[in-house]
Amino acid sequence: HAQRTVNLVGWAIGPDDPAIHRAENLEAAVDLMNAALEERGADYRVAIETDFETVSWDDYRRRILLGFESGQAPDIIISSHIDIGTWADAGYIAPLDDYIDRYEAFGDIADSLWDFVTYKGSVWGVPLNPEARPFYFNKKLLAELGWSDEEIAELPERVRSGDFTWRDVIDVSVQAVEAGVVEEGHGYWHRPVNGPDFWHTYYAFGGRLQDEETGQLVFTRDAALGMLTLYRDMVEQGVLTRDLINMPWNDWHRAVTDGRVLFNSAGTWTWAQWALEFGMGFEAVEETFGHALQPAAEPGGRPNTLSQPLAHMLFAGSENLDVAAELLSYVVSPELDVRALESAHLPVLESTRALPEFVEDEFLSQVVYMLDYTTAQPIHSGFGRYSDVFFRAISAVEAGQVDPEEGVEIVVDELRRALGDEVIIE
Amino acid sequence: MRSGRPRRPEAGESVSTRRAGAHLRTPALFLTPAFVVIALFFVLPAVVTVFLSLTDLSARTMTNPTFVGLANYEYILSSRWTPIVVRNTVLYVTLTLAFNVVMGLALAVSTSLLPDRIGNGLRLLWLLPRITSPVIYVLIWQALLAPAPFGLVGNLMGISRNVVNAHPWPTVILANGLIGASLGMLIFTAAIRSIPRDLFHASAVDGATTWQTVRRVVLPLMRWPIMFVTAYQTLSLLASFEYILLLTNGGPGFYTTEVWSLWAYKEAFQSYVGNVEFGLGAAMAAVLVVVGIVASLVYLRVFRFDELLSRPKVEVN
Amino acid sequence: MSADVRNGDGVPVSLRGLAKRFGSVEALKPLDLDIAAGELVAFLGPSGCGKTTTLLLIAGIYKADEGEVWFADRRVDGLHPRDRDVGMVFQSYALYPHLTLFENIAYPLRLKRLPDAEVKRRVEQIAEVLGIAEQLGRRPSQVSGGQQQRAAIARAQVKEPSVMLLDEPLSNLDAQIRLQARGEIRRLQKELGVTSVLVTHDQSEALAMADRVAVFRDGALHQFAAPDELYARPADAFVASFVGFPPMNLFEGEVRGGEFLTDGLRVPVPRSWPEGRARLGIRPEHVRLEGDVEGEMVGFEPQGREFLVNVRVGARQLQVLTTARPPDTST
Amino acid sequence: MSADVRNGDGVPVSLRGLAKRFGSVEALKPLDLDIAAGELVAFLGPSGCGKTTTLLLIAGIYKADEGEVWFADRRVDGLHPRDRDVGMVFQSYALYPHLTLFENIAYPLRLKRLPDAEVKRRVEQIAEVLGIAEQLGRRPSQVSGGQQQRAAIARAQVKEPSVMLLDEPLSNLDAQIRLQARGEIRRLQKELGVTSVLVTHDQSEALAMADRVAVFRDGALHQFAAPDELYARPADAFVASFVGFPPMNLFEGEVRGGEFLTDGLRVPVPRSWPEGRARLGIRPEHVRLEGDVEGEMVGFEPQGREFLVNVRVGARQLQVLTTARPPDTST
Amino acid sequence: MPLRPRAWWLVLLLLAAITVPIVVGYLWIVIGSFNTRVHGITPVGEWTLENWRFLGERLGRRPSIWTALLNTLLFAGGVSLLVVTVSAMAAYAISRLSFPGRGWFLGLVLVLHAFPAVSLLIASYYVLRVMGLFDSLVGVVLVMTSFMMPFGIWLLKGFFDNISWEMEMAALVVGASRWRIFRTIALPLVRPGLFALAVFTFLVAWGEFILPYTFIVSGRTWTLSIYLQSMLGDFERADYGLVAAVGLFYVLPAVAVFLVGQRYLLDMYFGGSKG
Ligand SMILES: Nc1ncnc2c1ncn2[C@@H]1O[C@H](COP(=O)(O)OP(=O)(O)OP(=O)(O)O)[C@@H](O)[C@H]1O
Ligand SMILES: Nc1ncnc2c1ncn2[C@@H]1O[C@H](COP(=O)(O)OP(=O)(O)OP(=O)(O)O)[C@@H](O)[C@H]1O
Ligand SMILES: [Mg+2]
Ligand SMILES: [Mg+2]
Repeated sequence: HAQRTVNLVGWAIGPDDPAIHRAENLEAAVDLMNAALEERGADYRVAIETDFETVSWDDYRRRILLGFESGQAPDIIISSHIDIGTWADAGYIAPLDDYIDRYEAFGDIADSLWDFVTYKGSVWGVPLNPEARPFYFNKKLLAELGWSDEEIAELPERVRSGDFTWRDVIDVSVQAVEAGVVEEGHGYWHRPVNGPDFWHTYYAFGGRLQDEETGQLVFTRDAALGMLTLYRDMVEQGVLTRDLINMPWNDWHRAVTDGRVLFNSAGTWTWAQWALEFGMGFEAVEETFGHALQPAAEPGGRPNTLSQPLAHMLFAGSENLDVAAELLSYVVSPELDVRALESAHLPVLESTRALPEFVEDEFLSQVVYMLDYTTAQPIHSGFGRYSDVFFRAISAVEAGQVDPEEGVEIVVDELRRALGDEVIIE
Repeated sequence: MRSGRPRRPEAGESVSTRRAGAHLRTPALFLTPAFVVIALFFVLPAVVTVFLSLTDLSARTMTNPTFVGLANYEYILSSRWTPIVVRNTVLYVTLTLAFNVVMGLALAVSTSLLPDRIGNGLRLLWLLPRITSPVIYVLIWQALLAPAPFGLVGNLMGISRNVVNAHPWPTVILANGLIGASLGMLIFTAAIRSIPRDLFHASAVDGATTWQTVRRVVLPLMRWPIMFVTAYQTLSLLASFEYILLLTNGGPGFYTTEVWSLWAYKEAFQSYVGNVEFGLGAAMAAVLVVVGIVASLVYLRVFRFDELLSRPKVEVN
Repeated sequence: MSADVRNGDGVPVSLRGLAKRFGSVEALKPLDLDIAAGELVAFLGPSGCGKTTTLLLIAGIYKADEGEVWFADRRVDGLHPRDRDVGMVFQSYALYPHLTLFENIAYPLRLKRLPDAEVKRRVEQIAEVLGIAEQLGRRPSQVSGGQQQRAAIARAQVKEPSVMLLDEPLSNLDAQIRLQARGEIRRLQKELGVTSVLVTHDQSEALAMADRVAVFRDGALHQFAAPDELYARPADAFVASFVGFPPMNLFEGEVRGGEFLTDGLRVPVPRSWPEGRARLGIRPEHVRLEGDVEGEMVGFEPQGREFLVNVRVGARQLQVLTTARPPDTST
Repeated sequence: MSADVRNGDGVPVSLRGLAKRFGSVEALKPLDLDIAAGELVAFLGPSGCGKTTTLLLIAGIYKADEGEVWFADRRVDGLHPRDRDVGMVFQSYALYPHLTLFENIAYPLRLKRLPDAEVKRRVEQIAEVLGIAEQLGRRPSQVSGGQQQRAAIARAQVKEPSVMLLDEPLSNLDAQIRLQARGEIRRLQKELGVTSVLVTHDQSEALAMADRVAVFRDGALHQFAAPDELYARPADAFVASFVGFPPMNLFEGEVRGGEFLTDGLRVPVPRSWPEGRARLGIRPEHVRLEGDVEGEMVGFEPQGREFLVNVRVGARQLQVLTTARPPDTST
Repeated sequence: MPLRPRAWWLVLLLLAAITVPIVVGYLWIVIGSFNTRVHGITPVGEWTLENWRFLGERLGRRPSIWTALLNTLLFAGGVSLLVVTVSAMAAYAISRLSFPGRGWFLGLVLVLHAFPAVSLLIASYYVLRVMGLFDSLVGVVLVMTSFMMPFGIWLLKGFFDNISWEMEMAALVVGASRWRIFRTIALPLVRPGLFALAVFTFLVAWGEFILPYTFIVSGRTWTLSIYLQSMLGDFERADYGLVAAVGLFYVLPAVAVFLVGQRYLLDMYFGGSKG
């Protein structure tokens, strides 16, 4: 009897080798699904053509958008969960609620992750590759500063308990600079370009980004002021170099792996990067760096981290929506999910956490607790602008162009102008 | 000798009407491809852009944008950054242009004074920035300007800061200037080579040193090329932002080195999340188009480019 | 001499009230001119007098502002140049530098899409006639000026046009070759019987080659006559001074009692001449340095076999051509 | 005639073994030449013979490969052109297109940083002399060729150089203006007494203007003599054929028994000539169309006051210049 | 320039001095492609050929670099050919044909250059879509052509201006149409200009990234610029040694084209002739 082949197209994005599994898992899922189809005696088989993108997010999103618009978008798109807001609003992606119910495989996904892909009461994506963004400290430098091994070993716990705060980061850094352990401006480094890492600190200062009820964006003046003041103080006290913003990533990592920076905020994937790409090797990384949650703002405050998982989304205009959705149910199988480890991301399935590969990965099994402290960025189409304005303010404060108060006022102004009643200023 | 035979108007009539038709057919044939390209890829997009600028088109509303009138323009006007960005744009265009033209001239003249082989070699070196991919070119800059111990400049001058951040404007202008200089260099060199040898000989015999010949003969003769490069580069620079985007991304701080086209690009194309404001970006692009058109019209008049057109010596087509 | 032209393929050419202006410049004032079939007419005149303009009007490159051009009974103004059946040779030769002489000459035939064999036959034939058969494979830059000029003629001639237009075809040639080329062009033109117009500002060329010469100045025709008539009976002072080399001596004066009188100079003239103010022209070769006139030699130029002597007689200067070496040649 | 030059500001110029090659082309073979102070010497020769090269060597534009250039007792090779005190007029005039005629002429003076008033005085003076005072405010492209040429001379002359070099200054001019310009240049040169070298490939120009003429071919000097000597006693066949117009008739043949014999032609020659193979040159104007020789007229050209007739005698062609109109002028 | 000053080596010294930064920059990238770590321009890491492995193997899912090279050659070559063709025709008309509005047209062409290409991207997208050229190489080549056309017309107009009118007249009287003259006489005579424009356009198209990347969504036409960009995504992990090597590889063909085309580039004269 005649057998149809349903041809799907899937796009994924990520840095080469470590993330290639995002595309390869789609292909592997096709084999799983075809086996199941054969068993089931279905009259069709599935094929997929994947495109794995390694250029910038901007370019990737623009291409997707034009694809959506012209009807030439792929059936399955892997992108950041925060894209859901815009694309769902525009009707480009399909709600997945029915499918989530239909295939029990999805039930294995950790409950906390569904929040990331839920927007306006519907689920729009199947999450993958969540991560945590740890606060790293250089153990060797701390030792140089006179910290005992115990003191160093206790640090993550002190952070977790809210005992070691951002203010302490400044104090220790100032000591380190004074003691000549690190150069001036090399006490604490955040990421050099715009990105999600700033929000955990904003949250730490009590900031809110989105109103649960209305879905509107929220800007918390005090939190922003606290955060900007923190950075201003860091720059003024020689903890954070005022040239940090716009530094090429390469130089950033080089400085960190050369042991010239005491504290930094980065991601779980950075761990592998330092070991492999910056030539340290896992052993040296292990010896050099310790990781903790991002500190709290006040003693006793809640430390946190931030996660920005990716999501599989389905093009609403796809002719094979059902087949594509079914394929996703095969992607969420533990043997595929576990490949997230390759890029130092965390698995999404509960059952994957039991697999030996995961248990044997010391680093990831050590940081997985962070998911309990995780925060997320809002799913809102105005958030890009919001984030841009805020980042510019950070840059301006660190460069000494404005003081934190002015910075906050400018942000408020800009947000009102750009987003109108889509943003609540509190 | 006059024949005195009366003219035959009928013949003349029919002949001249046929001629008039044929007369325009040939230019039309030659210009059609250019016209099609212009219509499809300049006029139409410009019109579409103006139209889009009156809508709230964004990634979210792409399927059903709504008409918002001049709201986007009001938004631009009401922005506190508009004056700064305008000032930046003027600064960027004039300084880079000046660097381009002066450096282009200096390079063209000086390489022309050297033996051909050496001159060609130097010109190739100066062309390298233009033919190198922008990302690589910026990579080089960042590398050389990085803080010690990575950056050469930092190492040599003992600056521990990242020079791009410490001196954003000189960096932006130099980085763009080096690229633009090569266009001027090529065109000016070609212009120098087209000056008859006799003029150089005459000038030498008249008692001029090489420098005097350059100043009194060569430079004045480069009027057209200089004007062309000035006009062309002004427009190129108005629309260019790639290197600023990669070098400073408009920073550091609030809009320190942000120029209009970069602003427009960011509004229309760059966003941390999926939503981008095409409508607003289109309004900004439309402003740029208008500025560019005005600038080129001014150049056309001031530089009297119409003098470059001479009456064709063949009157039939 | 216009009597003995052969009526080959040539057609009579008739210009009727032909005129052309460029902006405010009247390049050609309304001109009537009839050229017989097979005749070679020279347009002679100083630079800027409208010779080329007239030629280009005939060829159809310029559009006339007024007037008509007739080739026999065909009115051609209004026709595209390619429909007029003319051949043209330019001062610069205008050979195509990227083509060999063969392809240059073949160009008009290729346009007619003649078969290759036919093209080859005709190009080789005309090249043979003009003595450039050996050079056909070369580019214009690889042959001498004289050969280029012949190639240009060949190209104009190869499609056997009924009218041939030559714009200063010889002026870029060295003096030695020029002489030879004159003869060749004249011979070819006679052989083929093609009606020809030759533009030149060199009076010796016009006189040597043309059946009739049209003398222009400032866009107006001054005289149209056979060479010997032009030389012997110039229509006006301009023609008199322009034709003949070294130029004629011209004096303003008065005819009285069988003599022409001007400052310090008196010349006997036929009694029949009317008395009163007049202009007298004397050719330098008709003056002999003898007799009782007192003069001072103010200039002296050896011309090879002759000497051109500038003599001041009273307030007048007189140019004299003589074979005798003057007694003292110091200024 | 070189005897009567005035010793004005001119200096004697002496070339000693001067030579120049471009790659494999020997543009100038080692040349010795002495030019007297105030003398006007013409360099004559066909295109590419090295005339311009020699001039540019004297000016200092080219560096000599060998040899020396002396201006009086100053050795100048090795000096920059600006230190040689020469003026030069180029064939293309090389006027600066962006400057008015005034500024063109003033250019050498401005370079010397003369005060404005002095510049104005001197420019206007020389412009007056050369008759271009009216045009001083115009650009080169706005004046006629003749005026451009005069401006070029003025520019070369204004700084009163001790040596003046003129590279075909007349070749771009119309025949009529050329004649006038010859006289002007000659007059100016004599007045100022500046040592001058005039390059030309027009023998009539060289003969008419120069005190002495140097005839070149292929980078080598063939003869250096006064014009009449050059005409009357050419040093070799090349000079003989190159000097004189129409060119001399040259025959290969044999002298035997007081006669020169060649195909179908016998010419009586002085008994004193040695017997054997020889070449005989006869100028066209020295042949008379009379006597018992049988010939066929194969070409005929009116030249205004004379006729150039091409006669075939046996296998030879002979050019004859005659004032008599031949009996039948049809070919 | 004739009349080289005696002190030309001084000029050379000066020029060399200001050229040092460029040389140093490219030295850095050359060293960087062969060494694991560079401080300033001093290699402090190990020497390696590892960064050049892309010559022999495929990196990740990218095609072979040679495929990308071939695509880029085709793309740049195609754009170059089209720009030359369209510009030559228009420039010929402006320079040589008599029709009303010639000056206006030349002005218009300069004005066109004022249209900021990238800002019109979205608008161009709509146009391409309406024409059915979105997602096709043809569309991208056309848009690219339109960017380079103003330059091309100005450049070639100057060249056509310099063709002797007599050559054109000579062809006209022997029966050629203007189109025929254009093809058989004018184009060959401005060949240096065509080459100059072709080389220049080629070099520009060689570096183009945004257009081919954005306007071709299904499947992928890998050009070298996309290949290079794909190694530089914003994932904090660019392998700079590899990027340097690819960057060098990328610039080499352009250098070769420049070297071959330099003598034409140095003949592109924008004075135009008057008269
Ligand atoms: N295309 C043109 N545009 C404007 N003026 C022109 C044009 N062609 C000729 N003229 C003017 O018309 C007049 C006659 O020019 P034409 O070329 O016919 O002279 P000519 O007799 O051929 O001169 P020459 O001997 O210098 O070639 C001149 O004043 C010239 O400047
Ligand atoms: N700069 C140069 N480079 C190479 N060869 C040259 C150069 N200048 C002249 N020549 C060659 O040297 C020879 C003599 O040239 P020159 O210009 O002196 O001749 P000329 O007598 O002035 O000729 P013309 O009458 O054509 O001006 C020629 O063969 C020429 O090709
Ligand atoms: Mg003319
Ligand atoms: Mg010469």
